[in-house]
Amino acid sequence: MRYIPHTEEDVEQMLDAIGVSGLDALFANIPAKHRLAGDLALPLAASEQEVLAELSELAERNANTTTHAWFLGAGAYAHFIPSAVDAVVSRSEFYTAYTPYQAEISQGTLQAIFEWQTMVCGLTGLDVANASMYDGASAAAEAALMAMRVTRRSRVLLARGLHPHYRDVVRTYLGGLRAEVVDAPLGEDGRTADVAPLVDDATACVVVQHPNFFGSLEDLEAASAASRARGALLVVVVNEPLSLALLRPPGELGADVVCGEAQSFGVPLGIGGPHLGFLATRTRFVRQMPGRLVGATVDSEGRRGFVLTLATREQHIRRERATSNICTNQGLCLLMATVYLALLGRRGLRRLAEVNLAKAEYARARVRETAGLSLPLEAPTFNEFAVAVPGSAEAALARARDDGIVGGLDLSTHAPELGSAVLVCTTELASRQQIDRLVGALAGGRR
Amino acid sequence: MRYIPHTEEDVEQMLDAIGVSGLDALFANIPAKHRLAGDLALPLAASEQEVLAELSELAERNANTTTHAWFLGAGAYAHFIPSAVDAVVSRSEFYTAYTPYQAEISQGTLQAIFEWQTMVCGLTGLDVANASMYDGASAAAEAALMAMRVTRRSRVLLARGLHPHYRDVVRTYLGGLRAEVVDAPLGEDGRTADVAPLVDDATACVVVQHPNFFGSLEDLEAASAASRARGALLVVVVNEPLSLALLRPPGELGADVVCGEAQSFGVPLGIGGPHLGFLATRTRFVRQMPGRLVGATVDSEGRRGFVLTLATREQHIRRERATSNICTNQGLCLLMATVYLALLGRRGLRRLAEVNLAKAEYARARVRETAGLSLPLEAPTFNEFAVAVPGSAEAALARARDDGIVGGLDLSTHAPELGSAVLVCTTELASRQQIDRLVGALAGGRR
Amino acid sequence: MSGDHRADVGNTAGGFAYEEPLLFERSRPGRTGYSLPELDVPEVAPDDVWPAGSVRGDLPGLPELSEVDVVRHFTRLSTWNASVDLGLYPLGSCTMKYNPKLNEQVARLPGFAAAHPLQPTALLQGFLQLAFQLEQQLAEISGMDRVTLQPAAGAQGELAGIMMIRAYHEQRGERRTRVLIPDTAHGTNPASAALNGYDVVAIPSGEDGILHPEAVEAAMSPEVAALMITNPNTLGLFEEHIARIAEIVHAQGGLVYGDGANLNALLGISRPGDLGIDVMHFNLHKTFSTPHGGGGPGSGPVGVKNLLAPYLPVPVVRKLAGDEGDGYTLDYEFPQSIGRLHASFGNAGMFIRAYAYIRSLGREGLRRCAEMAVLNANYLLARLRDAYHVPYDRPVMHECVLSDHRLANTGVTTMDLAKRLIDYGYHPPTIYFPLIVHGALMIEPTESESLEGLDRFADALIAIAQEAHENPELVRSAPHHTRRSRLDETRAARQPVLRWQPDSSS
Amino acid sequence: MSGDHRADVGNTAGGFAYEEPLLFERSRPGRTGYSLPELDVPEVAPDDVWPAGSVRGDLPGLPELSEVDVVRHFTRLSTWNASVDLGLYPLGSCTMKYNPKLNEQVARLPGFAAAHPLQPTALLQGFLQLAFQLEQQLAEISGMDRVTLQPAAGAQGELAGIMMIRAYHEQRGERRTRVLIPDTAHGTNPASAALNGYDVVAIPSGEDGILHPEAVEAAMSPEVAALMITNPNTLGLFEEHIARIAEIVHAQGGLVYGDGANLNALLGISRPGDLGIDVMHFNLHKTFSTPHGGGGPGSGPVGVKNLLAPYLPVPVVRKLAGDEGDGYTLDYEFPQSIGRLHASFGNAGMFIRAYAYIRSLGREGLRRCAEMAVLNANYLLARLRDAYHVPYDRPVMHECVLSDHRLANTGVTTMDLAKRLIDYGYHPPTIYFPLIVHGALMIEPTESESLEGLDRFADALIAIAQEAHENPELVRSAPHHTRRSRLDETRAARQPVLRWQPDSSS
Ligand SMILES: Cc1ncc(COP(=O)(O)O)c(C=O)c1O
Ligand SMILES: Cc1ncc(COP(=O)(O)O)c(C=O)c1O
Repeated sequence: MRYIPHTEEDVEQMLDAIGVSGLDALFANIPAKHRLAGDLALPLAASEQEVLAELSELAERNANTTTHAWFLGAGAYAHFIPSAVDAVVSRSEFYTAYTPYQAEISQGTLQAIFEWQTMVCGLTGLDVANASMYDGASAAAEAALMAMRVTRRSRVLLARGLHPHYRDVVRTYLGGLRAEVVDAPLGEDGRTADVAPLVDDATACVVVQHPNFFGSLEDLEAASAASRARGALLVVVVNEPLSLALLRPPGELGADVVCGEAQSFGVPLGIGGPHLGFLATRTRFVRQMPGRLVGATVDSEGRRGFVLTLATREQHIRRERATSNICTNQGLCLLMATVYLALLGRRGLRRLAEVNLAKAEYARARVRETAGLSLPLEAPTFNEFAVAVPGSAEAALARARDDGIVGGLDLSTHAPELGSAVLVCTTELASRQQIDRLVGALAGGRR
Repeated sequence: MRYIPHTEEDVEQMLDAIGVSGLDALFANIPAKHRLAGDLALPLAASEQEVLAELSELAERNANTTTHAWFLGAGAYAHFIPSAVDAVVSRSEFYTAYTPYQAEISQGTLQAIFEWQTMVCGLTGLDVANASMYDGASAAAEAALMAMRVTRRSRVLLARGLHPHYRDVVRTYLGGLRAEVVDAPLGEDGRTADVAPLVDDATACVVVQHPNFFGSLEDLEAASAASRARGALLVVVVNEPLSLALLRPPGELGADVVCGEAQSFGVPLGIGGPHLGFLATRTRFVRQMPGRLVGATVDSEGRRGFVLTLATREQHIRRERATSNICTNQGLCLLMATVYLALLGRRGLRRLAEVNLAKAEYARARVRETAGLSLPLEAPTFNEFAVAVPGSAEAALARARDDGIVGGLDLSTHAPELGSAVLVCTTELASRQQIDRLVGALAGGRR
Repeated sequence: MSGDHRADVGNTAGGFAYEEPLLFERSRPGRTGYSLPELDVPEVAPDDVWPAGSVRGDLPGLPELSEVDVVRHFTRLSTWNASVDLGLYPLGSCTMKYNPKLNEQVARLPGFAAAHPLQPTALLQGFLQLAFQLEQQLAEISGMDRVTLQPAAGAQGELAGIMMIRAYHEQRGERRTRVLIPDTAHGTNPASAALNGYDVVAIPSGEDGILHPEAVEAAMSPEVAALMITNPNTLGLFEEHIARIAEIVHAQGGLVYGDGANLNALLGISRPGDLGIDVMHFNLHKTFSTPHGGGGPGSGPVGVKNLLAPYLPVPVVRKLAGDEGDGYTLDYEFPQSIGRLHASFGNAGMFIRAYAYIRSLGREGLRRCAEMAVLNANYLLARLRDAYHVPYDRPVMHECVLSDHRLANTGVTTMDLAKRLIDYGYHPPTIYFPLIVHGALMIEPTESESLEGLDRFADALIAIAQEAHENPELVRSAPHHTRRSRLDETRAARQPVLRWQPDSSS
Repeated sequence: MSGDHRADVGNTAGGFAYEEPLLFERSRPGRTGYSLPELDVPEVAPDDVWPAGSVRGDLPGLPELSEVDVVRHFTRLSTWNASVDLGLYPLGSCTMKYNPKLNEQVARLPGFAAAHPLQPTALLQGFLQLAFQLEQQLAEISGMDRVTLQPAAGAQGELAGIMMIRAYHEQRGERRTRVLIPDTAHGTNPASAALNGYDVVAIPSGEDGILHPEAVEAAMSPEVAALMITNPNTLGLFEEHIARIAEIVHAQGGLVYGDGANLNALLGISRPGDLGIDVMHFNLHKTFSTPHGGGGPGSGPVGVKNLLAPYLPVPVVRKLAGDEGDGYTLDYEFPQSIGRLHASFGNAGMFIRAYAYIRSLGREGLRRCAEMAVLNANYLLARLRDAYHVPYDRPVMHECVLSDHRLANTGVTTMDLAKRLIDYGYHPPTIYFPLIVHGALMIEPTESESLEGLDRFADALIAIAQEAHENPELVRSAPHHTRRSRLDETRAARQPVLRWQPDSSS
């Protein structure tokens, strides 16, 4: 067994030292009736060569951004990842380390987290960010729970523009608590309709996504005013954080919590995970925050160093009174994002966002001018938008597929009111020529 | 420019410090007439995304062991490489370091080289091995040069069984010196015919490959006796060193120098390079050896450490009197091989050799029993052998290719005397089923 | 280093660390490590397409560096970490085993790394097959009937499990309010129960460190929805009365949740599903070798008995049968499902690694893994028994727990021992957990460690015990060899500095 | 570390190194880090198919370890190295620039890494196109007419170049016997000439560090086959008289070989081919960013003017034209070729990296690269001029050379300075080369270094110069922070221990 060093001599010697007769004796405390009689019904060990072959064959059977032109986003975005990102996260000092509880021997991980926290604060316009959540969906759920703790209220308003899977997860998380979850409808133009009428004194928070699931930019100031008026918090969920390089930070617009998914920042699509949930808020709510926090301090000689801090919020200290049950988080994905943002930098990220916007605007223009296609929603967008197609969305996407294109998400289940529509995302990976091909395929025109 | 940190402000500040007006001034010493007038006729900078796309497209157009069943060896062998090998050589402390001239800050590289030297000694049965040569061919040439220095003779006997490219390289290297290069013919059975008649008192060395180019195991004792009788050295070239896990070490059989190619030990095929030349000899010849050597020593506190040593043989000290002009060698490939051998270990390597032998014997048996195919050479072999095919070798290989198989090397140019023959290699990557398909294709049978 | 009495201890020698400031302190306006293709569509100014006031001004908090500076920054940071690839990392309860390089390679194949969770199932067959097979493998290993891979980590698995238990009870019209949890339990257990609105009732362990039927009997009632039990428990002891305990809970309509964090000890030896466990989570990042990544990501699949199957999270991967043709599909139609826990399928990248691991070990390897993990823990216990107090001195499973009892008079604490171990070149064990052991040192070597490696580690701990008596100050002021000496955690909490700011003193 | 006056110098802080013995000392019979599929063909005993006495007994020199022990072994070893990714590595003449990660990624694509040199050209078109285009790019950059990629490193490139020069002369029935080489030349120059059977004649450099026409004139004769010249030379100076010198050599039928190791300084600025150079080599591992790999592999393509084209090594990559169709092929039919230098095409993996680099920089980036490299070298010279003696104090190109002249009375040598730099967290510059400078310190920062990085490095060198005067012993006994202190090279050479042996004291 290549992963296990023990030779038979080693085993003998160790059994002697322990003072037992054989390996079975080590399991003497397990009542005989609880021991597995035979072998597990699993195959025998496979060699490295065979395992690689088997997994390569399985991988071959998944379409991906290297085999198809890609316009599918809807919460997981196909962005280019510089090689340096994987080079750094492949440093085994990072990926084979545990949570940095022992600060003196974990400064590398700790400093990187502190850098991430700083970046998230800058992007969101808030004061404090944690060291990751499982994903955007659970981050949204944790934000709702946090708002309930802060306001001591139990009514949560979820915008229809929040990613349907996120909505599901929030409901699941709140399922065990006496909480009321209410929908805030989507307006004609693809933005959340005025929420003011729906917010009441029992409302803990209003949760809106920005840009929302349909790609529309929300009116955060309105949502914030409505929430504030009734003492509710405004939770803004972002699952395409690249947009924050151009958009005014939600924190500036009245958001009390900004959370979501940061996969766009150098984390591979990876069939949906591991991705990178994030959560930021205002200083005054820090003690109600879920998740780990890294803080700066000094060592016994006064030199700056970093440690996990404010742990009294966490399960390993507070147990049933903790702000969350999260323990293992998405540390390595946080590192990917930190390296990614460091590489792009202030200007690089902003330029990348401009490029994504330009691609989308080009695609929207082509859609507008193409017979059979239209834009069902008028709200402004960033790099994603709905396209109404002739016939069924399924058929339209099939046409695209025949041309080697994964054309977007079929919206018919998520938003029947839009008729046959496809949610299309254009990132820097989409070339003009590919966009033209997509438009042609969706319209059903011959190429 | 992502690889160059200078901002315009940096440049200004530095120019000031230097005391020159502009960048051009830095090149004032280059006479105007020697300055390039316009721009280089090269494309503009391409983004990382574009370069990756371009190189991926080029790579796609090369068949390789992941796209075809593989039976082509002839000096470069398709062996499975455990993932841990690349994980280790991807440590930038190894691959972004220079030659370990500054021992105190290069102990990692130095200890690994010392470990490699030890492994090569064990495999070859000799006392001292160097820290790599460019490849097996130049290693053979350096061995011939070394023999000429040792014997002060200038006649070199090259067995026809030496890889034709190696033979070319030896001739090229010796071209500038008053040296005589003579061929030693191949015997009927695929082994070098008795060399005794060809060795004379002017002969510096006899160079034989083992297993030879045709896969045949040579009779080293005979070659050694013949050389010794006239005071010539026996140089044994090995380009499938995996065979040494089963074969009696050439050093035990009278070889004075054993050199060749160690690509088989965890170095990717990589279209022929970088590969890993090696060279080992007896202690008494060490001062005539080419290439770097690492030795053990102690530091000022008596702790064991390693340094480059016996450098008085080398160009940076000896200049025109050096034993070779080699400077940069194949260091990182040496590391790959050291990691590879450490992973397989004593038993693993031997077992792997047995598997290669078993696959070859199975294939040879299938060839024998297949109408239209035969084994033109009777000599014993390891994992490679010639197969006589019906019609032209080219056509036979084309049939294999149609079945997704790279079937081996067309021998018609290298050994016309064999008629239409293909040099076939079977490693652990070749499954029984693939071997059966190959045999079928070479014989021209339908599958 | 000559004259430095602190050098060359344990398996370390003198050395140095490269300093490196924060990214923001290295930043210079105008630098970048990135490049983009020429824009092949018309430029668009956000102001022209967005409502007034939507566009942000400056982008604070992002640095500007060249690629070489970024790579050096993080390469240097990495050298400040301890890691499994550098040495023994005996964190109790964390199962810091070797993370095979093969797993890292296969997880990076474009067919996995560059595929999208929402692409049509027809274009995702390879992954769906892998997920389906992994579920079956985990079910077989654990003796459960069904498995969901969705939870992103153990704690989310606990949450999912408790939610299914709640759904199960509600389905029967019962509103149970309590969850029983032994005092040795990991913090996530009570936290997960509470997050589900349950009141947590702590059950005391017996003298012998394990749970006794009487204790459960006493606390059990129709109010109790479930008992959460970790087996082997966090003292490394097998819960010998598990079956009887399960009977007691079941007798009053409660269910038993099994925390599978310590499953490594039982692989191929004993199956929770055969011991009365109704639902449990797995930590792929512990038992199944996926890397811990400096805090994550992990993966916390949950296995259930058939009685809980209707409540599994959606979507569920199903193998097509009969005239549906071959292949796999995703089912959403489970009216009683607790719903979704993750935006996609969970931490899919970890499924791939765990699958590669299970295939690599095979049934015999998995059993060997448990045997060697238990052998290693017991061997360490034997080596350390004389130097350290062993609160529950009996044969252990995969880990052993020591206490600081014998150091009482030295003024040296468990924390000091931990920090001093760093000077010896070892990451410290888990400390001060489980809570019921005073100054606990919880040591889990895992099967990855060789006999010699264990001996060197034991020698270090024994040497430190001696130092604690002969030179306590040396231990109390440890670590001495690290780039930073002991860090002031109190200050960090009292005056939180949680991000860098241009002016910030930090 | 408090009380340790040697800690926290330069950009380093205290730290420790993990110790690690030799693989052989870790070995235990029966361990392995490898596995093989079940054999699917009949077992064969070598004794049954091979002549008696062909089979070896034991396999000494190979250790036995598990995968985790192997990975830890080499991971620990790696931490004992300095590297470009950890910091400035200012080795003069070696151009230790940043090695882009993109290059490493593309070189590992299976279409490159898993392809075979002898597969039919029809199945190798992607590579042949890349090789062809790289040859053209190098020709354009250097101003040469044709390029061969075959030489595995610079020294083999020199060998190839001199061979072509010999072939050229022999072709005209001339047997020239001498090669002129300036005294500043790198050791490989004379070694390569000698390996070709030429007598080497050293030419003295002028007072100003460059070669003067008179000196060449004086040594030039019909016996001289060639002059080998490095430009910029190893003092970092541009050979201003290069054109005149070339004329002198050409006038008597000789040819001029250009050592391109320092080409980084001229990219897009000046082309050797326009300065009278007839043949030159490139070091892809210097100028074109391929990693040095701890000593190699490198790649040393050679560019020639048309007059030497007939002698290029075979095979030659040719673009098909006309009715041959598209694509590329390999030509072998060059009767006057010097033949082969490599078993295959050379170090192909480096072609891929260099190609990716040239595409990434583009024409403007290449020029920027030369400009910043020269700017950096001159900036360092400006910063260091006061603290160190500058033997040839004039504007330099890509590197600058200092001497130990000012330290004469301190007893501190250049070697000591180099070792002390290690304590400051820097790899030392090239030392004692070029030979004509006493106690030379040859510093090449490359364009990869930022202004602040250069300042920190200059501060370190200045601080050390001061230490040399105020506390010479501290410098003489350096390094103090490394896992090993100064190593005894004399002992290593006097009592060579070149491999591990079971009994060996080493
Ligand atoms: C016993 C036990 N239960 C549960 C958990 C929580 O698992 P995770 O960290 O994957 O959320 C852990 C992890 O430390 C644990 O040790
Ligand atoms: C000036 C000069 N010439 C030639 C060489 C030899 O090149 P290589 O090491 O690639 O053989 C070097 C390398 O150090 C050099 O600096």
